[in-house]
Amino acid sequence: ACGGNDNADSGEKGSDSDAGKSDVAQELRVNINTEPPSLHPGLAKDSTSGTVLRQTFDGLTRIGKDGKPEEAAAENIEVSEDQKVYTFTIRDAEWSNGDPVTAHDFEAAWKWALDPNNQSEYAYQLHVIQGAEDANLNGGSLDDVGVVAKDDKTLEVTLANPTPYFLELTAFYTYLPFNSKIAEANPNWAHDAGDDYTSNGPFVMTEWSHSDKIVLEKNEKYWDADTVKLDSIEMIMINDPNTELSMFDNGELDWAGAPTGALPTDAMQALKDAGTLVTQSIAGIYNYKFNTTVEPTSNVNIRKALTHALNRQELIDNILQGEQQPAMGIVPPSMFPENEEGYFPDNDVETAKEFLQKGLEELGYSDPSELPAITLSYNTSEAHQKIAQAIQDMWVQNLGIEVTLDNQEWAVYLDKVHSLDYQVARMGWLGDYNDAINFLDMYKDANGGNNDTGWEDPAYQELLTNSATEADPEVRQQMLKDAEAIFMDAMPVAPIYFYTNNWVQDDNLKDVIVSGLGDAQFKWAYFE
Amino acid sequence: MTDKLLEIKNLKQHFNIGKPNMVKAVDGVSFDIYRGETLGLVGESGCGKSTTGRSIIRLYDATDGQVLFNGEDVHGKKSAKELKKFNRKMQMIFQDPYASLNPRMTVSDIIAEGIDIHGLAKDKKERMEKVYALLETVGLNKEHANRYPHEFSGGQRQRIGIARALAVDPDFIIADEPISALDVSIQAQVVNLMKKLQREKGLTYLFIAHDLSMVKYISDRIGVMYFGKLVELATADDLYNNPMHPYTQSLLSAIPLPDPETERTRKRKSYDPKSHNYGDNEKLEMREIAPGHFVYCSEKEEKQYKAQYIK
Amino acid sequence: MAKYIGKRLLYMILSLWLIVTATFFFMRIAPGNPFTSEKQLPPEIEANLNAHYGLDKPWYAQYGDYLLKVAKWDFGPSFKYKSQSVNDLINEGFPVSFILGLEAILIAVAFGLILGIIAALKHNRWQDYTAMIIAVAGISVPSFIMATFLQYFLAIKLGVFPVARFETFMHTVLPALALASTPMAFIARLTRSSMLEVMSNDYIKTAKAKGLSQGVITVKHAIRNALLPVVTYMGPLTAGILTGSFVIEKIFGIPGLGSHFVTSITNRDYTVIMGVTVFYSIILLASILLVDIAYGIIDPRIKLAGGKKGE
Amino acid sequence: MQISKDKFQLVGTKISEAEKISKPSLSFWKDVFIRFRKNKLAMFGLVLLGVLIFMAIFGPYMTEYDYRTNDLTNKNQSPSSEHWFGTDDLGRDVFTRTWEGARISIFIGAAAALIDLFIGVLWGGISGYKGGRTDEFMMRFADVLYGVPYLLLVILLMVVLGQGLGTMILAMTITGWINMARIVRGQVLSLKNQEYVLAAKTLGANTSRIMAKHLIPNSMAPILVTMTLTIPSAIFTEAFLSFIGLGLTPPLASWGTMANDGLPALRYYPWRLFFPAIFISLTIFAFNVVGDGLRDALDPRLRK
Amino acid sequence: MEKILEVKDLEVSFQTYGGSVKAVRGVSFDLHKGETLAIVGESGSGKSVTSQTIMKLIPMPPGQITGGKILFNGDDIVPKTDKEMEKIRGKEISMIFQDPMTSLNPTMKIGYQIMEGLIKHQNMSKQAAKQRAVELLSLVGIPMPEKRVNQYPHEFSGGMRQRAMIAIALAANPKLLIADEPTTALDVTIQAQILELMKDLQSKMDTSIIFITHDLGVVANVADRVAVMYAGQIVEMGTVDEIFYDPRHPYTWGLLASMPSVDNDDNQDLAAIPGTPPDLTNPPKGDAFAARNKYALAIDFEEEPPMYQISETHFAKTWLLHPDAPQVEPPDAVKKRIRQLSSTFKTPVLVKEDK
Ligand SMILES: Nc1ncnc2c1ncn2[C@@H]1O[C@H](COP(=O)(O)OP(=O)(O)OP(=O)(O)O)[C@@H](O)[C@H]1O
Ligand SMILES: Nc1ncnc2c1ncn2[C@@H]1O[C@H](COP(=O)(O)OP(=O)(O)OP(=O)(O)O)[C@@H](O)[C@H]1O
Ligand SMILES: [Mg+2]
Ligand SMILES: [Mg+2]
Repeated sequence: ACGGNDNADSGEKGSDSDAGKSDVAQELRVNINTEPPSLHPGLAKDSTSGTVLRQTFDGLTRIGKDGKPEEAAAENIEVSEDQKVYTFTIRDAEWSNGDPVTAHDFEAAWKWALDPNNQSEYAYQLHVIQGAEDANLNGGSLDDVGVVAKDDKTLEVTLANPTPYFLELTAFYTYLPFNSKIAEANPNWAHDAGDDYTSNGPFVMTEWSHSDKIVLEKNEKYWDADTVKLDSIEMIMINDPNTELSMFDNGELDWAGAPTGALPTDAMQALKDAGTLVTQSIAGIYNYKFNTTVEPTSNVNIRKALTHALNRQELIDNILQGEQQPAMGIVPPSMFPENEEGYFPDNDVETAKEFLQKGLEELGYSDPSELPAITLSYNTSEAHQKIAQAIQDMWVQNLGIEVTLDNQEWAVYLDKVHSLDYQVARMGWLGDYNDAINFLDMYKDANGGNNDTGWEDPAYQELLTNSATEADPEVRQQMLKDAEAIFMDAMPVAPIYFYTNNWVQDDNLKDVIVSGLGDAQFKWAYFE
Repeated sequence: MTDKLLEIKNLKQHFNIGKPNMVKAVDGVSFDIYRGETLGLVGESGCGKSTTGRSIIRLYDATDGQVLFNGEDVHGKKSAKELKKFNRKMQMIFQDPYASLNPRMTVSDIIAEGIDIHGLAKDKKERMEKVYALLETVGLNKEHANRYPHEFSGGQRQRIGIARALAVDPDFIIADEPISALDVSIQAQVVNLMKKLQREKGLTYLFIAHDLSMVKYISDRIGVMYFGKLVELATADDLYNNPMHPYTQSLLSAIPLPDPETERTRKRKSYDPKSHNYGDNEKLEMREIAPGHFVYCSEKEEKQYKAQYIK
Repeated sequence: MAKYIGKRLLYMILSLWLIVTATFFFMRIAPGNPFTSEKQLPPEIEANLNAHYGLDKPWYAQYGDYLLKVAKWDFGPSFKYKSQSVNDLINEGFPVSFILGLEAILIAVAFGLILGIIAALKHNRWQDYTAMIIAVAGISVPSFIMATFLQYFLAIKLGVFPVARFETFMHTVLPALALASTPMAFIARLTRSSMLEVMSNDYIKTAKAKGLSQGVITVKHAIRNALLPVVTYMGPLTAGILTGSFVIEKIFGIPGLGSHFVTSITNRDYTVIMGVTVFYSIILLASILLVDIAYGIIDPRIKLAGGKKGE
Repeated sequence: MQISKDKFQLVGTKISEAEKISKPSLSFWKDVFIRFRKNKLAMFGLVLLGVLIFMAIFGPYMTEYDYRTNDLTNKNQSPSSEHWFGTDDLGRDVFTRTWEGARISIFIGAAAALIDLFIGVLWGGISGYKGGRTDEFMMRFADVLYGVPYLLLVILLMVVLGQGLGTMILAMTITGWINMARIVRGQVLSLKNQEYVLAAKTLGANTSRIMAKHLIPNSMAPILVTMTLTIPSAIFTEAFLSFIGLGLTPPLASWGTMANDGLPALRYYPWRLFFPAIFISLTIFAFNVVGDGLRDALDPRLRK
Repeated sequence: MEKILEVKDLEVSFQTYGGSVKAVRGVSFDLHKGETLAIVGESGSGKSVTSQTIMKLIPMPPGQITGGKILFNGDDIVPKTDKEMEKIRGKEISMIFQDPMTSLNPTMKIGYQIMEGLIKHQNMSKQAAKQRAVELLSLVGIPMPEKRVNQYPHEFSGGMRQRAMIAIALAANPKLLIADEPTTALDVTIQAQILELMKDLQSKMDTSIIFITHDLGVVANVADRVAVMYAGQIVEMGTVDEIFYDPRHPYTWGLLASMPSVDNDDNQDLAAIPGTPPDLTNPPKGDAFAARNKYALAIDFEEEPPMYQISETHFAKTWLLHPDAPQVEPPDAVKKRIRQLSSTFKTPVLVKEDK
């Protein structure tokens, strides 16, 4: 906001809200790409909605500056011996309309999400709670769900299994509370900004003009209001990276790029040269899934050949240009630090050729040229297309095989991939919480929802099943590590790279916290 | 001359039906045309002559009435083949020469259109020969074949239209003021030609024109129209010698003569439809006041006309 | 006229029904559903959702329900945007697109006509060539490239206009220009060619003979007769532009209706797809009807009833 | 002035004399061709088109590069003696790709224009000429097709028919002809009551003849304009279809897809947009001046 | 008498791909105030082109005035621009076009087409102009003019359109009225009415009229003087009596002879002039009419005849008037007309060309 161009009107606003502070306008303008599909914590299921909710609501915990969950709406948290019962003491705090925030609000919000009548697509995030899955999916009673407000200030949560990442989950938007009084009176309370849209976070939403912008203002009733320095946040919805960057350059935005928006790839080089690009790893992976039920990708050696023949670093340096990390494992290094190195060297063409030879022999071909063309599928997007072209070229050049590209519209693509109607398909995965299970769980069952490869392995399944009940974090970590090793040996997916967030920001903007999962928080942000 | 080629029975053609600006362009006209004759049609401009012609050739769907051509109803449903046959038999020369010529076709293509449609020429050469012959017939020369309509003078355009109609060897031609745009010497050429064709091929004409001396010259019988109605019908000579209806009389009195002296001194008769003083329930219809001489009148007038009629 | 419009309205409803039906079934045949996502939902939740939105009912029941609701102008809730109904989406997006579209249409028509007219009047002179080059640029540079260009040069380089968003009039200039460029060029080309045609007609000569100036002749006599193709083109164009353009809205961050046409389909947001389709189709059909009515006004020779000769 | 007396003999008419002068008969098209040839700008357009087509055929072989091999370390090079038009974001030679793309784009443009022309003229012509219920039916059909969301149609086509040139052309023309049909219909409506059409009718001309000889030639001006406008829209529709996976599969290039890819790079690597865009414009320009020339040549009333 | 118009050696040609059509080849005549000059002649002989050139309305290109002068009130209008012509057209000179259908704007109401000139040149208000338009329509004999002003040309019959054209031209109260076959589509009664109307205007406003027609009866009625054109040239010119009672040019003879009269014998062919008019891209050497001329002399095929003067007002362009030429008998139909006119010179005089 200090770009100089727009001090005229922001100056006066700054002064009437808090005359004592420095005269820098504390008004943040960011782009959130699109209209958030829902700003109801129980209905939200996407990062845009999450970005808004994270600023307006306070969960039991909040991911702090150091990336660890810290107490937020809860002022005290006690965990039972078996790590299955959590008792939260709710802080004295108020909703933006003055109602007190109580443990009942949490209980109500969680149970609302679990109630099958309420179409919460993300309710499964709550399934770690005892009885939750049952109530949500199998007709169990909501009364049996392990969430009880003992009194206004005490919330007792019983989990199905020890869940080492549970406190992180309580910072996730599905775990946010809502003002149960209002929600009861008006089921559509979250449809618009207004009196009924009460929140308990650092900011309150004062304007929501659909598909255009959202305006948040500092919540004076927030328990930690002293920490909050921004007076307002204007979140506009521009779904074009070039426009976003242009507006930033023009001083019309204070932030361009991830996590709320995106940067155009063609600008990366220039931004890097200018030294303004900020890069931060996040827990997410871009990989190519193999369909293990059809030839030739059913052959593990072919899969390995394809995986080894990639020059990830070159791809990153020249195409992605966002300082991504080459992925030679499936779990991000933030969870498995060993994965900085991974299971095999990048760009190992020699080994790849050996694998290919072995694979070809097993399939009964004598020469790579005899191998039927491999179809590489991706969904409509410039970035995916570029990567696919580069990888196509690598496979062609390094292995001498034919590769054809197949581009599909998103929904059609998902349909194809989910029904194993492909050979090689790109797919990304972003962690919802900071735990390796996030990246391993989906490959447990061949017909599990997000497996898409047709691969399963009893040893792998057993490790994952046991890890769920393992209370010792060290042991559990090892189990997951072992599972990953099994996975990497079978290689039903070719990991390509771990995501990073790239952005540029106003020089004077400080303390915007972007977590390891790529979530932005403006609670602490301010302009110098 | 008893062979009826065309019978028109109570033909009506109204425009803009149901609207305030409805026009009864033709309002119940009946007459016959015999094979091989020329029926002249004269009348005040705007009285419905062209419309009559166009209804006869099916360019308009008649509002009411019948047109029988060779005993067949022209307006009845027809197959494409029948229609094509019919179109070869009956042709029209349009009043407005320029508008009726496609600006994007050369004269040879315009004239040859009928030849092409009906396959009247074996090959290109024969087709062009026919075109040249037709051009000559109407007093144009070969050189004109490759030009476009806009490059011609008004009279030349009219001749192109005539050549086009003649190209298909029709039995019956509706000639809507075919010569009014021509200079007299060409008029003479065209009229001579029409007569010659009539003699040689037994053509029948409905000849719409204003030039009464020419109409008289070419026609066997003449019909006089006034305001959508036929008011008098008689043989050419009879009509000139015994014009009965006051409108006919006024027409005849107005024929300009190519003689400056008589023109300076002549007296014209004017016609006022109110002069009839028809009563409310007088029945007006075509009545035969002498053999073959019909006048549109009331009973009272009929007697009067009969009395006036000079043998 | 009233009868004609009444008849057309009936046809409109019929067309609308066909569009709704086709879209409804096409949409359902297309792979994917509103709940398809990268992170697949547990099947139980999906079943729950389907039940909630009535997607578990047999297709004919869904179809019937939908038709009933459309008849009541209730398009239902959006699957994706939980806080808005489809009616809300349209009510909020359309005014924005409409303003922008109107501006674009005005620009396109005004400049297109002027360019076309100048080009025709100065046929084969430098003005003609200049207009041609502008038009070719407009045609060969599609709106999204034009938008990026305008944004880059006028907003970023020169800073004359804001980069994006929809707030003040200044914000609307660039998107409106980008939207207008192709139609403008198209209109210019159409106008030029039909003006050339018209200017070679005789009645232009008549107008000149009255001593009217070139300007008056152009405006009063020529344009109207040259307008037919432009008006034809305006029909679908109006519908397209007024309901917004996906790319332009994306590039300029405009909260219009246009983006819903594309995103609803990629989201398989059934109700939105249907809602915007119905809305768009109504505007489309209405503007086509207007075009047909305009035909009759522009050229009185065109009969609205579209058929019957001579009526 | 002295003239010998015997010149004043009476000799009378010599009709045959007048006839010698006729010139060889030219067909309409020959006539059009002659008129066209005299139009310098149109001839220039034709030559330009020829050059473009020549380059489309031979251009890709003029360099040592091919259109598909990546050279990531040489990405986004500006034009130089190495790479005449620079390189793209995968290090491919833009010159080679431009002419490779020309093949597709010119083909697609011409094919779509011709198909639209054919269907549109037929549909619009019949609809306008027949009028009444036929017109109503045909035009409402077009409306319905136009009303159904295009993207949805395309997705379905892709799902049902799969990717391929045929599908792409189908997708491109499935609604493309409607504009042409509307324009033609409008013209026909205003022309069909012209006297010369009536005259042809009385000669027994059937619908197809009236259409072919009278209505269409006299609607040529807007038809040609619409047709020259179909070409750019086809070129960009192809790019859109390719983008959503129905058209070309990368690394194949077309001008449209190259422009699409180059657009976001406008601020950084403008040549990636500039070259395909300029050739699209040149092609459109060529088609337009040829179209104009043809239009003028087809209108006998306009003379230089 | 004051000369309002002098046309001197006018030459007009059209560039076509088939060559240049020399439509007018050296036409000279003049016109006095209040006088009516009738132009008759072969169709295609350049009557319309000549008259349109006077208003500079021939399409340029392809048309081109290749030579000559047109003095209107002593002012040459050949070099005038379109802008300057606007002040003359529709005000000083107005014109009735030959082809009424295409000369009326099909998409404009008849009434408005009449009003336009009134509003422009006579500064009338819309209402006044409309009223005047109704008046004019009824003057030219169109019934129910109040209704007709609101109709479009295609709703008029041919004759009614022509009358609308006349109304447009008369609206201007011009000093010079060019009427190009104004009554061809009219029945004789209406024609008579129109001719009266024009004479009326003439006597009131002292208007001069150029009247192009094929109808010699009409010529006899309206003309003071007559010019006969053939193949782009005036071949004979004289007072109406001179042309009708003492024609000298064989083409004029042909014209007069080919008319039917009411008491003609219907079974005899009309005396047409045989052959076709010459091709003006390539006008024949000598006399253009020679090839069709029964009375052609050998020299006619070699040398263009000069203009001879027969009386103060009577000119003819034929070798037959040369002293060496043989005496020929005009056709019977013409012989019947011939009278001795008092003003005739004893022998024709060769007109010196002033070059
Ligand atoms: N635009 C043009 N292009 C070429 N030739 C033309 C053009 N306009 C007229 N002509 C030619 O000029 C000659 C004179 O034509 P004009 O219209 O003056 O004849 P006219 O005497 O008025 O005949 P009519 O009595 O038939 O109207 C004709 O031979 C005609 O073909
Ligand atoms: N398409 C039409 N719509 C409305 N009225 C029409 C139409 N065509 C002709 N009329 C009217 O019908 C009447 C008769 O017209 P028609 O053309 O038959 O006259 P006409 O006898 O041929 O006259 P003319 O000798 O002047 O050509 C006129 O009053 C005319 O205004
Ligand atoms: Mg008529
Ligand atoms: Mg003329």
